Amino acid sequence: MHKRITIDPITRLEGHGKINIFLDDNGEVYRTYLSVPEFKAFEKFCEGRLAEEMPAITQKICGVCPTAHHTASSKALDDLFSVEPPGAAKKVRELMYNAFMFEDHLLHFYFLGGPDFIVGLDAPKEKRNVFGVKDTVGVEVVKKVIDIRKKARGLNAMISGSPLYPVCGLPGGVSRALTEEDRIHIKDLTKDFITFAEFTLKIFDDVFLKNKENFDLMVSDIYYHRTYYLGLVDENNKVNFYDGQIRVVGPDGKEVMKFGSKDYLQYLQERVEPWSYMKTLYLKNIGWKGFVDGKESGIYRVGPLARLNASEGMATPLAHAEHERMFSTLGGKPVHNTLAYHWARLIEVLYAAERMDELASDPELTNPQVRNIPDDIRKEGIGVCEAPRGTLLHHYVTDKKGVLKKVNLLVATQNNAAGISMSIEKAARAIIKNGNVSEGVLNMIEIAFRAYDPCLACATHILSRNIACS
Amino acid sequence: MNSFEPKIIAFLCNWCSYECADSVGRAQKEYPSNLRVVRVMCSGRVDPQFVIKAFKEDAEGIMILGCHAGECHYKEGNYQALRRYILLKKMLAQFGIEGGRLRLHWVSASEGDKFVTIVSEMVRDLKKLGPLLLRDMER
Amino acid sequence: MERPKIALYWCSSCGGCEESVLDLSENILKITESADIVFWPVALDTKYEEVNRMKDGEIAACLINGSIRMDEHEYMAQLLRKKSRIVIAHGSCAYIGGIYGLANFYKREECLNRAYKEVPSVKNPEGILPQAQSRDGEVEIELSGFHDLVKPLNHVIEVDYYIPGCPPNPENVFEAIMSVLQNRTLPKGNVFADQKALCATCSRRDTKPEKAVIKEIKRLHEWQWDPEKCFLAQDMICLGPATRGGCGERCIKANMPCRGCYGPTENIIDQGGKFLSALASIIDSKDKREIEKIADSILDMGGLFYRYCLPSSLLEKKVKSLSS
Amino acid sequence: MKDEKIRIGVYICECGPNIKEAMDVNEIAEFIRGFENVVLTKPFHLLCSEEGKTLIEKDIKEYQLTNIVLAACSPKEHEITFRKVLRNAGLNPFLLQIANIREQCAWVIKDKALATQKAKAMIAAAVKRVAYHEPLETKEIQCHSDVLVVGAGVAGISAALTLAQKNRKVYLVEKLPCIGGKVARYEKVFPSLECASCVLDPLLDEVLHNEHIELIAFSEIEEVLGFYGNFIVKVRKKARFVDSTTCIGCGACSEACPVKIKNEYNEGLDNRKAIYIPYPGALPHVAVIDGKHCLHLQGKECNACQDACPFGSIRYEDTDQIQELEVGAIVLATGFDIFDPKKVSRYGYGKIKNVYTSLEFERLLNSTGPTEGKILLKNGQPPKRIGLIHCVGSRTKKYHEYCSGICCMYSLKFSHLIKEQLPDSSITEFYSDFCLPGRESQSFFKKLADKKGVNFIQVKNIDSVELKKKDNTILVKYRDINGKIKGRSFDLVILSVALEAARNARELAEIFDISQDKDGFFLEEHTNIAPVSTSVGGIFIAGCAHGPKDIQGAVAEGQAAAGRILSKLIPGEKLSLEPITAEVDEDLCSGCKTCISLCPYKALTYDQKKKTVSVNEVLCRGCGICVATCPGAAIKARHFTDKQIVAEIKGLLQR
Repeated sequence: MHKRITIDPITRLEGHGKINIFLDDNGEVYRTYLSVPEFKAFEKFCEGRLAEEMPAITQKICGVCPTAHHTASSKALDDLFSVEPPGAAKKVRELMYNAFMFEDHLLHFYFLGGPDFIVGLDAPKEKRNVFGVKDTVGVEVVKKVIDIRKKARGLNAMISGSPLYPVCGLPGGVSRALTEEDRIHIKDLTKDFITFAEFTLKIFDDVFLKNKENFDLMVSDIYYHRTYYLGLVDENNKVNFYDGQIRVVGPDGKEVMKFGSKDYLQYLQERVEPWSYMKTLYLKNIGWKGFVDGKESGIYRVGPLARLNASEGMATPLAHAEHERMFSTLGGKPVHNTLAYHWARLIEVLYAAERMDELASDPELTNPQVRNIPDDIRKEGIGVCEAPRGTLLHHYVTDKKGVLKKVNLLVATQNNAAGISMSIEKAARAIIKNGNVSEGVLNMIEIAFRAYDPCLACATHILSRNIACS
Repeated sequence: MNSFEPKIIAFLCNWCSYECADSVGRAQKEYPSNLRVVRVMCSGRVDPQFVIKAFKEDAEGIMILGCHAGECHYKEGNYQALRRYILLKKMLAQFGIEGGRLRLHWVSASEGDKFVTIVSEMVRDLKKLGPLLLRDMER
Repeated sequence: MERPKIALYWCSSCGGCEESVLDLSENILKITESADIVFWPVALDTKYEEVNRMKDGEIAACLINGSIRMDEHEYMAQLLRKKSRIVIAHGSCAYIGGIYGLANFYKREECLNRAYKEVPSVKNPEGILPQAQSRDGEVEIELSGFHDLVKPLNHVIEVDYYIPGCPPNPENVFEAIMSVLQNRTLPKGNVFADQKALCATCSRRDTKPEKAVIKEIKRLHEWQWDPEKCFLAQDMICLGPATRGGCGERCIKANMPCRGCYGPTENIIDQGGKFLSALASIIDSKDKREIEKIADSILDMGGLFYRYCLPSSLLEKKVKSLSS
Repeated sequence: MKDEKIRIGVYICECGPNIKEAMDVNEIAEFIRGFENVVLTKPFHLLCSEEGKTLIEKDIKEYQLTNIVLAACSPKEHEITFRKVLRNAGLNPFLLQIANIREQCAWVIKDKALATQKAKAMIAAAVKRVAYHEPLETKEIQCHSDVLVVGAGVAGISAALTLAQKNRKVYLVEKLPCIGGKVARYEKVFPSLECASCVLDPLLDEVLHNEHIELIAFSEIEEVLGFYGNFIVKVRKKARFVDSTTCIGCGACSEACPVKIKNEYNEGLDNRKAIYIPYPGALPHVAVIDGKHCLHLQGKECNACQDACPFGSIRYEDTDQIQELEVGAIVLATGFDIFDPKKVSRYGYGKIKNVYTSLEFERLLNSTGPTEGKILLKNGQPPKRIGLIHCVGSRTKKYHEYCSGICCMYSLKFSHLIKEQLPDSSITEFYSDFCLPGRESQSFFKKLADKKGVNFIQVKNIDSVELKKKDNTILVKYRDINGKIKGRSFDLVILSVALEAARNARELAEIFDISQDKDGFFLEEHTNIAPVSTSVGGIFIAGCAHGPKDIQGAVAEGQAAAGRILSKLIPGEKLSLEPITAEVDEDLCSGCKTCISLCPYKALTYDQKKKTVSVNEVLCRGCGICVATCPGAAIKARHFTDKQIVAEIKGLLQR
């Protein structure tokens, strides 16, 4: 008979989750299970809906990364109605998108994953949260965080209606053009954003690099997996959130494949297990070898660290410099240390701020022509973008009137599910020794998945998986 | 299935169809007892919410009877009934409610025989359709 | 005296309602000055068994968002009802069922099959579906059960107040929380939003003529509309007239029509049915065939008119009839 | 809805054997006894008997009943009766609900068990519904005894004068600047051949000076709202550009006016000026400016009339005015127009010189006309040979199938008058049939037939008559009674054209919401027994607007309409308003305006200040269309509220 320890619910992440840990008689980890009790059936209930309504419907998959779904959906509609948005529309979309990335990544650092390190791993659980952060770094910092977040949300509201759920996405563009005074206002904001991004990286410095305990943890083998990495890159193989080719590098950092979203079915595959609501994504032509890492296993990871690993740097100067610093500090590409996700995330925050600043300086941004009206329905459309937590793909099939017949969604966290599961498993084995499962110990297991900033509301399917004993 | 007796809610306008039902009564013409009448001043008063509510309350069929075109006591209330009926019927199909369960007819006060036929036909058709299982998937 | 305790929980939810709390910005600090947040999975490390250990009625107010679809949701809703003096349905999913409620147009099995067997990216030769109970080697793994229907919160527990919106307007959230902290007595079922429909505050209302009639319905992708003019006056579906105000006209400001996330106004029995009635009434034709033609131009009425409220609507779901 | 305050009494009428034998009344009573809020349930053999009514009244007091349900015959039979019973017992009459278990159950279901079952459901519904009933007050408003008469021709004038005799305030609205209609432009009238103005002028004069008659000339009706006893009418008073209080009609202005336009008052036979008096002796005798043609008003440099006017009566700045009238009844006497013979090329009208319509010839005969009453050809010579063609536009499938009725008489009148003026002339009347009903018509005909030089030619078919220009004369070709084609030449030909519905009849019918017959004449309520009333209560019709007729007929109808009004519309009488009306909840109305255009009675208006819609309870008739429409459920239909109807549905369907 096995002793069961449960962490229910797992906390400081987006969505529901529960970890079951079974110990054998010696108090060693026998098996661990992460389960997500969620299933919302979007793939089904979107059938019968009107295509043009999809950006506003599918974004409700996730209230934390709605803009990602809204954007992937809008792009799928561009494809479905075979209409190219005007330049200004693309820029408005990208601006909105980076504002969202900026704000969402910061949320994770200050509210969700960061507190473990900012407040300290040994801090009492009551303190391991944003309110603890307030007491550690001071209320002024938190007020600043709140203020910056408010500004970023305000920017989104200005562009897309709601600070949370954008509604401006349409096939062939956006519903509202930006005015010159909007642009000037945005330009003011982006200055603050860049400053705050750099400020946050300083906090990261103090918390991770200057703090030996945390740094050792980051580079320790407990949170380490040699996997493939996948992410969108622009024509120069630089990280891009809004558009580009999907690039995959191997555990050795070399490019192994590069493809357009339309071909996703040739490269990516999902599997279902009897005990699992979860569909596990893996690289189709490498194949499924179980929950193991290494070159032979099709398991890949996505999200901030993966994007940096899968690219050749950032498209903006400050972010690129920080990118260089990270890889030199952690021993070159690719970096396999899961906790480095925190660092990569903040580099993306800086990139997002810089990119917003570029766009805000672009005269085309305020061109009133923000829509092209489609005259055709191709009956199939695919859209992709980089959600904060990884690559996101929407695939629609409609009838000739544009009524949805079939919907398929590959959601960021699904890509990482295998990785997350391995991380929990590995951490559990390393940390739980002869039955010692103090609260602190269990949290050490939770930080394994928090690094990924998983969005289990997005991965709208239960995942409950078994790791075979090795 | 023949033991099944469908319940029909009929919305009758005060001026033509309700009058007609009364005259059928005075003439003592027999018609199926499945009909349950709601009197409204005008078929234009019939709110689609009432129809949906009636289905919710286990009516198997619903009938809206109004004055003939051009004879509405309130000029054009019967056209409102027609417009709502057409949209509602189409939407109810999406909810799995067959078209045959919602009907609209123009009946003048003098068309007693037509009234009897309409009712009898609907009862006959509803027996074929059977009950609406609104509570089939509660859990 | 002891500081009041506040709890926040999510059922079948997207996290947007959590964000609506974070969007209180500095007001969050105002709340935590006078109250303790004791349970909030997204931000705090409190676990279920700790909630279980709380005394009945120990929590002053619990905001529950999300609709009810899994066993776990129902269980937690009931648990929190026991532990809380006031329960507030937070957001459209808890209030009227929300967008996931559109799944009520399909059967449970159809939903599972689509996701696990039919999508083109999945490889599932044995046609495996997730099980509530499954055995793996020597251990039993339980999975929270997946219900037949999506339900609003008040179908499974008694609810005191409601905050509409997808997402709710932070002002409404703040007002709700403060009203509890200040022990304001409100009528049961109080809704924290406007009483009138959206049109009352819509910047485009005055552009709507007294006689707006519709010959056809235009869809979003088909044309570029006047960004100042009432959508209904431009032959477009806008649920504003049948939808409670209070959202801050977010969609309208972004030049998009209302989709009804704030739910119906007080006296409406069925939001979709009521809107259909209004829309039908302004169709500009007396000819059966022409009206039918216009009706045919309105695709997916169910999905448009019940976008957020299907589970709390009269019919709640697709009806099964013997003939179907 | 359980509510201690609600105490319902349920009475099941056995209606003698009618209901009793069709169902198990006691079983039903048992079933109902168990219901929420029901304090007593009584079967009774005949509720509408005095005994039954007293019983209910007694119970209401004794058991403090608050709501009553009757299971009995159709509410259309006795609802009023029993509402009275409630009132007598001190209950609001609307706290009653009747389950129609006789017409809709006992009499149409033979199977006793089924009838019993249905009756249960019907009564259950009534019980559930009545719990939601609200007391309604029947408001009363003063009815207006003033009357609007539209059209100041003989018919309208007769109506106005008759009403004025009883001191009724009459608003007499006339489209033209002058009154008297067509008759005022005739020389003499048949059969007496009296001079028309001698007959008419005293009447016109009285109209102008009667203190009870307010003449609103040169004006048209824009909108009519409301119903019998309470019409609200918008009148557009067209700008006259002349101050009618100071103008004495001296004509100095017309003298000075440089503009010449065809004179429609002489059927275009001569010209008038842009400022003019329609014809000498037109009443009121006041000038009017024709804005379309006046140079000044068209922005040109001309003040001729203003300079010429000795009384400074010219008002270029004048504009149309809207006057709102509140009246209790309306008489429509809007007259007719004549058939346009240009539609029939055979008659060559408009092409051949000296071919006239009857109305043109009336002007030729008239001392105030273009020739001051002399019958002259265009060349100034008197005609020797004159032809009259009957039935032009009448009695033919192609145009009007009806007989205009008066053409024969006025044709004969013409012949009489021609003979008086030109004794040596020869006159020929081409007819297919004569229509000469009435006491004096035959002798009128005989007198003429005896005169020499007057011929009557019966043609086979009036459509066979054809006019051709032959040198300086007009050749009339026709088929005689034997079908032979023949011809005769004339110097002057008169076309006895049909009377037809006025050109603006359709427009008026829409404004007043009354029906027209297939030819466009206003339709009476009943041909034989209600000839001057219409389908709309309070709106009456008189004169040729209602069909072709002679002066005598028109006057009779005008006086008849007045009589109908005087007998029903008594000053000081109250009108009770429909209590079952719509009610807007201003706290819920979002001002989306969806309802406004849907009201059949224009009872809904948008309040720009409050930004909400409000109901005019005088106009609302409680159809409930707006209630079902209101997307915000902000409108309530009194006595047919959503709550009441939903409760009824629940009751009807409960197992």
